[in-house]
Amino acid sequence: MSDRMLTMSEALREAMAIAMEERPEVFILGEDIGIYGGAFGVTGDLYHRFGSERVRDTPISELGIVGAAVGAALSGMRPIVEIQFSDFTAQAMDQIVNQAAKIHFMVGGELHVPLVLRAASGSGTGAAGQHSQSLEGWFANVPGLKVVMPSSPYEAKGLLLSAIDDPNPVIFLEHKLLYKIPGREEVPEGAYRIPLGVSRVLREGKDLTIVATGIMVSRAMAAADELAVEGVEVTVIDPRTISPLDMDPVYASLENTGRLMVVQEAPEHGGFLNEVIALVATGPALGHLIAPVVRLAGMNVPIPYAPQLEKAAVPQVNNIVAAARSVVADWR
Amino acid sequence: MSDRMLTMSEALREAMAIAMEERPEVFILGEDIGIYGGAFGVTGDLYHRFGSERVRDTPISELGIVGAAVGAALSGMRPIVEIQFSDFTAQAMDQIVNQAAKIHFMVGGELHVPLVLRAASGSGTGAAGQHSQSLEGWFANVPGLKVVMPSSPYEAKGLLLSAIDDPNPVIFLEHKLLYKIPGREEVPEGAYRIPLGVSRVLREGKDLTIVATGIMVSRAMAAADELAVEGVEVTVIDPRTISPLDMDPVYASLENTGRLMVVQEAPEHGGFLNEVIALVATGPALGHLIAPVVRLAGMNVPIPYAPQLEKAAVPQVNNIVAAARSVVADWR
Amino acid sequence: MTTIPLLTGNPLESNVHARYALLTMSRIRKLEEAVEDLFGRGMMHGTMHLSIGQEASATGVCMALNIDDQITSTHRGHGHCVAKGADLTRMIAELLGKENGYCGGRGGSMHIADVATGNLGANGIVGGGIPIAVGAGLASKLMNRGTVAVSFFGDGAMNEGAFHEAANLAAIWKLPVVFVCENNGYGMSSSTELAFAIDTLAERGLGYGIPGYTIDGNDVSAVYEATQAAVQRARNGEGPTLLELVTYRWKGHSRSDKNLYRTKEEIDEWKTKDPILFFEHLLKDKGMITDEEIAQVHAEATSQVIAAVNEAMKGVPADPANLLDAVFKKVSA
Amino acid sequence: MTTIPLLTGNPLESNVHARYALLTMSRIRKLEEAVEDLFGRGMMHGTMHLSIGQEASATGVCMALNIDDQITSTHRGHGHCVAKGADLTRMIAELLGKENGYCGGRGGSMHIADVATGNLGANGIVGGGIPIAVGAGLASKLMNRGTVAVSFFGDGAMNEGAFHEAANLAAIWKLPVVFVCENNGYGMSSSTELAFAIDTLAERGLGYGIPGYTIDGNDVSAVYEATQAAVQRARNGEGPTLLELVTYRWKGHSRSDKNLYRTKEEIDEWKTKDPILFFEHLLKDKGMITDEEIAQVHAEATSQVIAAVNEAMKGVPADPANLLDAVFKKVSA
Ligand SMILES: Cc1ncc(C[n+]2csc(CCOP(=O)(O)OP(=O)(O)O)c2C)c(N)n1
Ligand SMILES: Cc1ncc(C[n+]2csc(CCOP(=O)(O)OP(=O)(O)O)c2C)c(N)n1
Ligand SMILES: [Mg+2]
Ligand SMILES: [Mg+2]
Repeated sequence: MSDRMLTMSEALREAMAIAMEERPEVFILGEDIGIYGGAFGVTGDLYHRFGSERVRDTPISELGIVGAAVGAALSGMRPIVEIQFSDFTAQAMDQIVNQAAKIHFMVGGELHVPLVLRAASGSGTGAAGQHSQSLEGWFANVPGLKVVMPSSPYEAKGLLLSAIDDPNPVIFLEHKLLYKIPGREEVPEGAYRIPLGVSRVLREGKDLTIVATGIMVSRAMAAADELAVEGVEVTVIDPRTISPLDMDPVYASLENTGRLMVVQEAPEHGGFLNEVIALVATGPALGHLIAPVVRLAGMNVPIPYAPQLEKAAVPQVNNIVAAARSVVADWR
Repeated sequence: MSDRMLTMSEALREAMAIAMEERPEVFILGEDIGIYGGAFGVTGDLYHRFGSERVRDTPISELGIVGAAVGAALSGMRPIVEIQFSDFTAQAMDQIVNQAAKIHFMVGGELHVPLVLRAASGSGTGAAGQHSQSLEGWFANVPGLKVVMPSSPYEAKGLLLSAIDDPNPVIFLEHKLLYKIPGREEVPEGAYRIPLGVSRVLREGKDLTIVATGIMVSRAMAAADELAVEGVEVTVIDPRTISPLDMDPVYASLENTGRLMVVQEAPEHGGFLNEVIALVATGPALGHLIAPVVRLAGMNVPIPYAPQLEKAAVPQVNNIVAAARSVVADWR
Repeated sequence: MTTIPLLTGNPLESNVHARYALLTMSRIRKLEEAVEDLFGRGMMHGTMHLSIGQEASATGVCMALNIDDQITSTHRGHGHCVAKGADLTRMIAELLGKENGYCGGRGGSMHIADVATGNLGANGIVGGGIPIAVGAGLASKLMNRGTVAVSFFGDGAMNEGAFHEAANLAAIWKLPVVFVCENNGYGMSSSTELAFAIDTLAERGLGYGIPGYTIDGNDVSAVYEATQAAVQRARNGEGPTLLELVTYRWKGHSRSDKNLYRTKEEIDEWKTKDPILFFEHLLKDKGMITDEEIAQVHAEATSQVIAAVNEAMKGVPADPANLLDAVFKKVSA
Repeated sequence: MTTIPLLTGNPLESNVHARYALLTMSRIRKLEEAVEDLFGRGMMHGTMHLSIGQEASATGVCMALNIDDQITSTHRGHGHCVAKGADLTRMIAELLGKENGYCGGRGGSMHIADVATGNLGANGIVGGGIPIAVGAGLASKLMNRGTVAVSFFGDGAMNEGAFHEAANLAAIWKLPVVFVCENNGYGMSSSTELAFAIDTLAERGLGYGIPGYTIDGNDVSAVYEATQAAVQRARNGEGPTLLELVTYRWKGHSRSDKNLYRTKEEIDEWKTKDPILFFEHLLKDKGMITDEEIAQVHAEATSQVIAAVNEAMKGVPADPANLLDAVFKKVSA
């Protein structure tokens, strides 16, 4: 079955193909998604399979594209927009935030916007400050948007199918380092759906609860492997969707571990995973803490170009290991 | 001296006039800031005093305006951009986030961007979902931006003068309900500067530490007055700038009170004041907490139109009083 | 009755059409006057953008559309909404923040939409509706629906990037879209002379390969004719058209406007070009209507608006209790 | 020496000018080849956008500018940077992530700026530099500097809202700005035929009241002439001009391009229109240069690039230690 160890690109492509076969109202639009196959190769051969109307190449006009998707969604379609780099959502923020997110509410339910916006997110490819951001925090603070951060090919396929089904706008942030790497789990061939708003516990351990998002999930898992050798047992939780956010497994785990670490790539100052900390600190889970919370996040810098700088700017496996080791050692 | 009990509009106008007199490179640009005097009347008569070149009316082109300001700033000017409603920063996000915030860093220091972007923020005027947002969280999570949230006319003038002096891009978010109300403090006539990155302790009390931003500072102060009558003594801290964020007075206060409340208008989920909670929960201040943190924030909804809905959507004085009363009563 | 069914055709096609066009313009005018009054009496929250003086453009455009043709509208959208066939009671109820308002009190004046009449909504964002109309046109094309999407926007909106990107997409994909620019001379205080370096805004179509026409926006029949041709072109798969409808707003931009950027003389001169009076004169010249009938039409409009206000007043104020539930559409639906 | 001082004037004005233009184009070509080589050898991180085939546009434009005239550039910006007078060593050092690179290793290929030569920077955002150039032009006007700001951008960038808003601002304020669209036929995989519904991109100026001209972008002298006229117009306070320079990129869009959207024949045909060879032939026809001199020029370019690479290699790798300090300019400064 190792032929089902797909990359995230392959898994996403399968999800889109299934959705397009299931529903005539699903179509994809974006820059270079046609013959080119997508800036990261995600749409691949879909253009040849579904034609240029449903896999629709656009000019370089992010605001126009997202706006057109909003209008199509209001008119009964289910568009999937691909934005090449999540950084370019900046171009389309009005349509995302002032239109898509709010229309259903503002018009009193008369309309809704079943739209998926997929974008490549995160650093690690040497593309520097304007092509490497982790912007999930912007969208998470906008009521009316759902925000998904798949951490593996398996998750990506199941979550994308749910996102396409959802009658609301969904921001789907794909870490670009995951596109080309086969996952550690088989990806089932047909359709399966992972509900939005359900966290996944990837690993259970009694010493520390790690909540990580996107690419940091695999780094946390790698760190957990290393830590296990030293006898430090770690729980790793992947929220999968940050809006809505499912905290129940975190609370449950903290009852056992008493120690919490959050790990995100986005800049630390004002970053989204503060929400996890806040929910713990404002509720009964606070009483279970036996140590200060550990926060690992991107440095408060634009992502730099040179590889040694770029690596230093965001948490790596060794940073997670070191921080975990010391919080467990220092707080008994 | 009561003629110096200015409104925030007046205080901001004075700051801009002083800066324009001090430096020829300061100029203002924005929609309807000329003869009209600004959507909220902030620029007022500056057009008549400084002329149409330095108080420059623009077409409705937020992205173009902010971009032009970036280019002018790179060329030795100190532009002040007025965006009528902070919601329309969505139109200009690329220039704010991908350009202004990052240029100094990305070009290795060759250039810098001394730019102030002023925008009317927040709800309370019945303007509904697209004219009432509190978007500080977006900017706070972008390294390279400073973010100011004045809570009174006095603060506004001194902070704006510092923002104009600053060689970096500053996002200056003015709550629209403050524009027309005279402050509780005299505004000195000449130039004075309040440094960016220094919190202000407005009131000291032993029972509870409240950190509030923008319009919530005055609500917290009003709540503190009410609570004082009941014998509940509250410290109120206004960070004034959320990037950079000065936490020292918060930590100091928590040593006495052991109880923390944060109050913001922005939607709760992923909102900026989570940063304050996170900094407390990740450090030694956690040890001083004797109660779960209380978080009061906007509901996770777009700001609604009808007055009764709009009020319900964001914290009011009575909500602060009630929450303070119970955290003090319940955790002794 | 505070709704009337949409009638299509040239306002001069028959006496029935003429009466319909006049009634529609009158209903818009009376509604706007009622809104101003409610606002003045402190019964309405927020702000308001009145379209008094611009009734012919909304009416003429919508008479060229079928009920399932779609529109996107603007902050100055009451007229478009009425002309497309909305219920005046639900409109006013919305302004009063009532449960039975179009938006259940959640949107107010700038966010009224009406699925039944193809109205995809007003918009508080200048230019915000333009790409949305293009998307509606794209949906029509993808699904072979034969419907057209019309985007109303102001002169000011034309300088937003949203216009640009939307116009180009519609042009290259030959979408069934009509771009209707209501050029009332000002974007808030900013005159078209200062905001553009071209003679007519219709010229802006040139840069996209979109034919553009400048029309007297106060002549409801001329507006209809131009729109009808554009709609036909769109339905034929020949792509979008840009219509510049030259008109004027009599009132300030919004409640806080002191009209410092324009003269009283200019306003007065435009009042002599009242689209309603102009149409009445035209009809009388053609012997299509009598003074008595005209008075009747206005009386009917007035009574509809009064009925709508009275009915709306009885509505239940919107309830904060269910706000959180209203943010997302339920997944099951 | 890996810099040469900027020379202005028509490439055909004198033998010195001719030699300078040829040398500049050759330096660009050799630099790009070196970049491709470094990339291929795994010594360079990230991606690269090569301007091979487009050397005449960068060179011809910059020969119409003074050192204090400003430019904004693009992701495909090495040529502009070289033509405006940048130091090849610091450019390559940047690509190698060295402290002595233009950006101290923080920006890489897409963010090189050079204050000394008026280069406000490459840009990773398509269209991002266009409004910035308008702001530079505004600063020039406000301060009466007499300088001009040139914005380089691609055909693809013209469909971004940023172009639209910037163009209109420059037009209404009559700013000293020149919009230089390097139309190489494609925005990544998207051909101008598919992305535009107009015949020439210069027509897009019409909608703003900006004169537009379509020029052979592979003819360095024609590029100079057109730019010179536009610069003159700008300096005279007559406002902006749009120049469409028709050219072609020989290489893929970036490292990951498989060229599926265009044919080998098309690429080969454009290679016969090599701007460097074209210029050499022209000069030889005019008797302004000999084969030997041509070989000399290329040898000089090659040796400069080799020297730059060697020098850059010796640089110290950028140090993560001070990253946090580099985000804000110090307030005291
Ligand atoms: C993106 C954006 N910028 C600014 C505003 C503030 N604003 C509201 S209406 C308006 C003027 C619009 O002018 P125009 O498009 O000509 O329409 P009109 O009001 O004349 O009908 C402005 C500037 C806004 N709502 N949205
Ligand atoms: C806002 C934005 N959208 C998309 C991209 C991805 N992208 C980079 S270059 C490019 C093509 C640009 O085409 P053009 O402007 O013609 O310049 P060329 O590459 O042909 O020189 C694209 C789509 C980007 N960098 N920025
Ligand atoms: Mg107007
Ligand atoms: Mg191109």
